[in-house]
Amino acid sequence: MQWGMLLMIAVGALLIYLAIRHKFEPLLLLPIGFGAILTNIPLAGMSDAGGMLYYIYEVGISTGVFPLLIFLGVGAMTDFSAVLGNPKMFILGAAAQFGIFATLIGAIALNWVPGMSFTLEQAAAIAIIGGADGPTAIYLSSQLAPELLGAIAVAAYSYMALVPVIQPPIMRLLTSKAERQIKMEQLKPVSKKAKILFPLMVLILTALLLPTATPLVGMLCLGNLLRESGVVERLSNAAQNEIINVVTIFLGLAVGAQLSATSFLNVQTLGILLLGAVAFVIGTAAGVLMAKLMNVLSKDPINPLLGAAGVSAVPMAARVVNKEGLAANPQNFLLMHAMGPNVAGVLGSAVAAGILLALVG
Amino acid sequence: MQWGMLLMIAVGALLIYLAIRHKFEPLLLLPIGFGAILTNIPLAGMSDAGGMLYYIYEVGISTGVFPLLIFLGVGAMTDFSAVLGNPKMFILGAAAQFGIFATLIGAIALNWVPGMSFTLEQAAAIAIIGGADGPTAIYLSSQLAPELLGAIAVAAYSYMALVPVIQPPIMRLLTSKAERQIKMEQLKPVSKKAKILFPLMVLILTALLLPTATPLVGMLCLGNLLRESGVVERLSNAAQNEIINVVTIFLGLAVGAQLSATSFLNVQTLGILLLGAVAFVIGTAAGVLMAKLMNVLSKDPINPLLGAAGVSAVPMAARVVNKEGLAANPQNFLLMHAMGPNVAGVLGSAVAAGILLALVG
Amino acid sequence: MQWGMLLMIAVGALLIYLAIRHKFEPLLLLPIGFGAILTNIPLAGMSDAGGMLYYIYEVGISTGVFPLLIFLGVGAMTDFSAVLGNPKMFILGAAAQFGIFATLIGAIALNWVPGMSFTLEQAAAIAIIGGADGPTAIYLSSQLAPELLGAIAVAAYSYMALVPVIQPPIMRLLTSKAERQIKMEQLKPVSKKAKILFPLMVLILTALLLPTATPLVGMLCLGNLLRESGVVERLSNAAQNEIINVVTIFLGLAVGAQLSATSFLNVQTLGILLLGAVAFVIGTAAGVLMAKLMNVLSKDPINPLLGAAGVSAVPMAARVVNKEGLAANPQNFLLMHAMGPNVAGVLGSAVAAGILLALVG
Amino acid sequence: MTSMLLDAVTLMLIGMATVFCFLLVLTGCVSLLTRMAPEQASPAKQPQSAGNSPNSAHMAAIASAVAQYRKSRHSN
Amino acid sequence: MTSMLLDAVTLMLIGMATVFCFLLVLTGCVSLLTRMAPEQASPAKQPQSAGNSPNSAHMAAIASAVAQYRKSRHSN
Amino acid sequence: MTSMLLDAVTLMLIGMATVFCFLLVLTGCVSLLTRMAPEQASPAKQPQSAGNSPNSAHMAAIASAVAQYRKSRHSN
Ligand code: NA
Ligand code: NA
Ligand code: NA
Repeated sequence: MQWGMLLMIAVGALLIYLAIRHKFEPLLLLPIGFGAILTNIPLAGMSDAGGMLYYIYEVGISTGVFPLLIFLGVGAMTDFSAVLGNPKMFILGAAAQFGIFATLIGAIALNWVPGMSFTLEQAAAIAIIGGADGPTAIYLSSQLAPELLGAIAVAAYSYMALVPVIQPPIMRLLTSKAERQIKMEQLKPVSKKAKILFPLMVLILTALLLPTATPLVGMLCLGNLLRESGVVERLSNAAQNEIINVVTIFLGLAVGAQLSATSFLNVQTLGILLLGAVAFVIGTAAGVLMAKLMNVLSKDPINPLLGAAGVSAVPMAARVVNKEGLAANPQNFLLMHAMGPNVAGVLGSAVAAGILLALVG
Repeated sequence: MQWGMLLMIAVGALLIYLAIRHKFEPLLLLPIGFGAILTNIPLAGMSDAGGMLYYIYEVGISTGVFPLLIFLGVGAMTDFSAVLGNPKMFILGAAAQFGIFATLIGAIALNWVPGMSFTLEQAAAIAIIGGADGPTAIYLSSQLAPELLGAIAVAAYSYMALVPVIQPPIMRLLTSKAERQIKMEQLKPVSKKAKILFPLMVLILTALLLPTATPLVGMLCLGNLLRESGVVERLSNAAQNEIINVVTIFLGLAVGAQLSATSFLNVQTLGILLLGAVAFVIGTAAGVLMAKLMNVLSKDPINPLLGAAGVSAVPMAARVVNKEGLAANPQNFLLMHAMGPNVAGVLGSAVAAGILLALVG
Repeated sequence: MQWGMLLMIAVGALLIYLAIRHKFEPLLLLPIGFGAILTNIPLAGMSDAGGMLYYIYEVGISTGVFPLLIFLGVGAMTDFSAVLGNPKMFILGAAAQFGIFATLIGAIALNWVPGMSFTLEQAAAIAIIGGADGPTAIYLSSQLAPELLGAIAVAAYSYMALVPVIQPPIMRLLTSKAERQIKMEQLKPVSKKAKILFPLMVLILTALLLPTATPLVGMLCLGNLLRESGVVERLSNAAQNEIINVVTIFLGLAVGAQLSATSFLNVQTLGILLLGAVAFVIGTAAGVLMAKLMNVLSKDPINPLLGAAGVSAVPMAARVVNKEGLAANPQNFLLMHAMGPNVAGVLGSAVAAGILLALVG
Repeated sequence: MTSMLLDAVTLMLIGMATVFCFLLVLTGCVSLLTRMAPEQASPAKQPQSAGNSPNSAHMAAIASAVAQYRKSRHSN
Repeated sequence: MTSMLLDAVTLMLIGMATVFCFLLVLTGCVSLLTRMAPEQASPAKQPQSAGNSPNSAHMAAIASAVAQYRKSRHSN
Repeated sequence: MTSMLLDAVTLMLIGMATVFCFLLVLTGCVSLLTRMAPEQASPAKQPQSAGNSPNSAHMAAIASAVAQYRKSRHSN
């Protein structure tokens, strides 16, 4: 037991090291790592009933409120112009979600491995790592498999930080240099009215097609409406700053507090880490292949690299796409175009989470 | 049922439209409208036990904490110099509260209409719309008639936004052009010491005369003391920004979540909307008539238009007064003078709420 | 009863007067004084079950969360360079804690006085006043003796404000002019890496040596790590501004709400005020004497005035040291050197609180 | 029904009486207060009014810092 | 075990179908939306993009206010 | 009563011992730490300290404003 705790403190320290030294998603991994250390200090009891981390978890995570507030802030920080100016990009954001559902099958298949055992709920919570979106992953696992929350959050944020390592080989493997050199047409400008109506349209579609995705999608849309409406700047700023910053500290601590030795040091965690990597790889590949297909079918040329941005991991994946585009042709700036599938991927994985909640939850 | 929900979603969308397009109190009506949409999405369950809107309502509205925090922020944002420099303006802030109590009688009288039925608690909660002060209305109806909270809040904020439409005809009807041209004397400058002692004096008076108004008045006074003391700028800024902005988002959502079909789509709501308009009209008229009376009795001339600012609706009513004054005489700037009855009206309706809590609650 | 309430309202007004007029720790004493007034208004019921102050107390004080969040902010605002550049200063921060433990004996000894009666828990909570650190005192008394919380907090903050009055006579009594003129060597510069590793090192030491101090020390270290890591400026700013400002308002109000007539107007409060003064005096003397001893033993000269800064009371005590140093020699700037024992004293009293929690709680 | 209406009328009478009483007493107290703590010389007023709107004070401080800094730079 | 795998495969099929369906409908709606609310003349765009970064908008507003104020003062 | 006093004295002894022990160990560890991670070249230091303490930057701006203001006032 003591050894387990010591090991978990080392894991926490490792996360902090990666956050500070290698800038691995520091906003989340630093508080998560610190929470992991705090929760594993024997006799300190910070995660026991009456301890501070216990209260934070009960108030913010088991109710699902903290990830939803992060989504509110993300909505207020997200500019959907890139995808509104080229709506076909939504399809790339859809394709990359294949990483989620393929991983779901993988998690169930892992049950054949002796010692591994995942329920359908757990498999769904693990699979959402493929959505490459932290708050979605935390929200879904708090609802479906809270016992895996710590490992899933750590895997999700770690792989998001590793996107510049994971994605490029797959992108190069699946594309020719000629394809990577394809230049995109200028994005269409988007009117203010369209930007205001967009979050409301998404909300209505969600209500009609997938009501269980309403909490996540709804908060995202509210944040975006606060931003784009132009009449509530105070509230938009509060969502982008005060709310998201404060909640991030508490969310990170409370997620870290789930990294107890008993819940993390087991073979399931290995499975989660493995499946998370698989999810990112498959999602990336699915996005790229879909972009290739669209390039064939569409009359406007589409650079297949853009598909990789569909996994979300905003804005890292878009930057990776840009970098690979520049490597193929120093004049080929893809950043703004890649923001399209990138933000579409956020919506895509929120939709996928809604489906999993509806069918598995 | 489904039709009711659809209609309520349309109501929510209308509120958002009014907020964005016509700038109808957007800080509140946008979140309220969004909350109304969220709560009426079938199967989303955001207002059911365990849903996010449910938690926000329980934590912030049914405890009364959110409106009190808004009052803290309002206090920190309010400069009482205008009324301290001309204390007679308090009397106008008192007179305009007649709108509240006349509406209370009106609500009870509406019980004669077949299908309408208001208890005394409900009548009091509706009447407070005449106070033209959002947080006061929300606080009082959360304590006296939570089942009417949504409709009352919507009516209160809508009519506050409509002040430039509602008030001018009444003001012109009750005053002659000569009266509207009356110029006010320069306001007396107010010392820093007086500004600091004022909130404490109000608090002591409240404690002596009307202890049930302590929560509302106390938070207003605390906010104002933070502001005027000059030694806790950090806290004053927190009250004016972080606290009020964050609470406004949550308050709006939770109030919107009360706009369910069953509680809004009934004949009572029609009654509330009717009574709210009546309350604003009577409050305005009472303020103007009192100002006329004071003009006769007092040796310093008083422009009767100022009475209309006594309903509060800060700062809209003061601007309306200014505009009407300028219409009568392009050199007659009444804005600073109108801020006096305007902020006095905030105190006046908080006092009225205390009375209703004491006698009806 | 009524008279007691009136007297407590006068106490609240006195605290507000001291805060505004004499700048006695206004950030805390102003809200505490206001809370004291609010809670003693008869029939207002703001501290009764269902009242706002009741909710704030239950959520933030009895859980211990608010003082811990203040510590998070304090950590994010504290620059430990001064003590890292001259680690011997930690010893002064240790010596000054003698004020705490001597006062503990004093509190028990006071039981001989007829009418005085303190349990060991109460004595420990009173003694921590000698730590000269507000959140530590509030945290410990919320855990050990919540019935004394109001008086202890008032005493702690009042004496912290009185540090420029209490400390100089003791400092001059125990040092010669020659000693006060001693100049300190330039502080060693501290690397960024050392600043980042320091909070983690403190946390590990706490985990090994004194786990019950983990909550307080842990939050301080987290705040400091957010600050020094340089990768999460958003979170560091949130801890230093939004979180600490908002929590300070609520903490002050809830502490003030504990100042009811029955719990404050008794002979115990007199004992607490007396013991608090004793604690500050003994702590100051112990610090100065330890600095004199170190000056004898160490090869580098140490100005004994620095010992007085070991009680913490950041940054007041360090300023007092600087002033006394300048009085002895107008070229002797001790401020930066005094920040060393000053911040060491914060750690020292958090450690002392951990010991008291472990042995008495 | 009629009794409720009577209640409502009573409420109105007590309510308006209390509101007026409260604000009239406040009027008197404020008059007293402003007479006992009158505004002094004008130079004291400037910093105070700035102090009331802290953000503008902030902006002003920074603006003046920038201005002074530039001035000092040019003069060197 | 095999039944769970079947469940998972079914989930995948339904899931991907729904995701695609949702985002395809959205693609159509957005196309319609941008066609019905097209971006107008360019001058309208400037203030809007400023509105997105509220702080800079703030600064700009203050700066322009100061500028206007000075102008009006000098012209009088 | 006497037994409580004994408890209190014991608490004092254990307490001061622990506090000193803790902070002495910390002193040693920090000495080790600063020796193992010494401060390097000076140019690296400037931007870091500024970036880390945003308020102090603020304060510095204000302080300098005040200082400049006073200077300018005295010189006039
Ligand atoms: Na995604
Ligand atoms: Na009013
Ligand atoms: Na201390």
